[in-house]
Amino acid sequence: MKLLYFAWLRQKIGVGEEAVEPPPEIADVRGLVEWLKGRGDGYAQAFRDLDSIKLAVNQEYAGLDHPIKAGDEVAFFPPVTGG
Amino acid sequence: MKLLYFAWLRQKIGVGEEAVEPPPEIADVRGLVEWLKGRGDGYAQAFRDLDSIKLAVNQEYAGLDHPIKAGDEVAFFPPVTGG
Amino acid sequence: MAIRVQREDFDVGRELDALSVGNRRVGGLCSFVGLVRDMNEVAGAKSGVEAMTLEHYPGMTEKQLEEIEAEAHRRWPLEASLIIHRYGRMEPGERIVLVATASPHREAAFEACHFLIDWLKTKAPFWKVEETDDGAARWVEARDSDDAAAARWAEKAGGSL
Amino acid sequence: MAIRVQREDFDVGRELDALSVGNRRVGGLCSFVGLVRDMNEVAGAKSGVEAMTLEHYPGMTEKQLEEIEAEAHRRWPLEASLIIHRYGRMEPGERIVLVATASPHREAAFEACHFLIDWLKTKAPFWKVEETDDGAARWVEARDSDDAAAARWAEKAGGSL
Repeated sequence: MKLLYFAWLRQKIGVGEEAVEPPPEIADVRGLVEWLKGRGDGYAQAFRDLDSIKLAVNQEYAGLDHPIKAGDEVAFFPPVTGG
Repeated sequence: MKLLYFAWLRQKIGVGEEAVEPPPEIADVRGLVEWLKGRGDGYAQAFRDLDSIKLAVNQEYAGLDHPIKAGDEVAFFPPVTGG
Repeated sequence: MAIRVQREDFDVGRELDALSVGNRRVGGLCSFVGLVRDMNEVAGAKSGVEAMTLEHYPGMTEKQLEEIEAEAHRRWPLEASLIIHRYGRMEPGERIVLVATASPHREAAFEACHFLIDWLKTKAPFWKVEETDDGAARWVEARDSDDAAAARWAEKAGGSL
Repeated sequence: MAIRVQREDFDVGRELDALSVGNRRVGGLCSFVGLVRDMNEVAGAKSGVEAMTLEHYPGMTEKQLEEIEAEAHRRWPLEASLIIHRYGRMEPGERIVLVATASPHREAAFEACHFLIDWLKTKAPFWKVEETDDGAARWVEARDSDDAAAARWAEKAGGSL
């Protein structure tokens, strides 16, 4: 599974992209986030306030309840500020 | 007094601009129009339906009741279609 | 603020660049270009448009455009604006008019630009005569939809013209 | 229909000309250019902006812009449209984004153009970090006013994205 982090999430976590293999019982984004928070302080800080974070699964906006599976691309980022 | 006609009014009347000296008792545009209608068929045709005509006195939009005096510039034209 | 009434075409890119160059307060630049279509604007006519000629009222045109532009600056926080309107004979595909607004704010730029073209359409003394491919020349009639578009802005704010 | 995500600047005049050239059905061409302002967008900050850097999500950005553009074509009768969005470091006065629409009808061109920039602002995955003259770098926060502007269009039509 490919994970991407943008803007201040990338800065807090320290990498913009990584490949992970979460345990098979993790079935949705919410479970993935909880698992990631256990990986270190940077993750815990980045995911402290989930209301301030947007996410995409396979490059489409999704919610925390979105199912995930091996091979997915999951991205986390703050609300967008382009234009 | 300088009179100007635009678009199909100009075509019906046959001139785009003329200098006139209406009798002194003519005090507003409505009186001027009545007087002009007596000057020939072209005028009568051009001014037949006053609802379809706009006018300006000294280059500002005005109504038929607008007062006029010697030296004024009065223009008659259909609703505008620029842009 | 600038208005121009001219026979010749204009360079949209150069005109738009000039509205923001050297002004670092401009965050948004909105523009509208009106072009001659080959579709007939005369009600019921089925023929194609070969060309149109725009007649105007020199003197009053400039006065009206300046008033419309000043009104836009009263209503919205604009850093710059521009109205260019051509007259004379034009063929399909040719540019007729450019209105453009520059503002710190996107919404102000959009609204002011939309306002400029809507009011220009009902207040600037221009008249179009169309030459159609059946050989006729017909004066284009004013459209109720243009009056309705202009009236929107009268309702929104207390500004007067 | 075209979208471009690029580091380099663009030529507004040339891009706009290309939208209507050879198409005699185009009666109106609306465009919006967003530029870097020197005013700070970070709430409460008093410092001037020296530069900003736009980061984006390659792949998803293009996908989102294409979806937004397709939605505009479903809602309005457009002959052509264009979205160009830059990324990377830019200084005040530089162009960030261009959206443009060409339609037979003025109102459609305006509404679709406004829609494109409003939806882009809340859906396209770009993030701005500002460098201010006090030496700090701060991530710009999303604004409620942008969400409100985008929501307007959701109410107006049944289109989904």
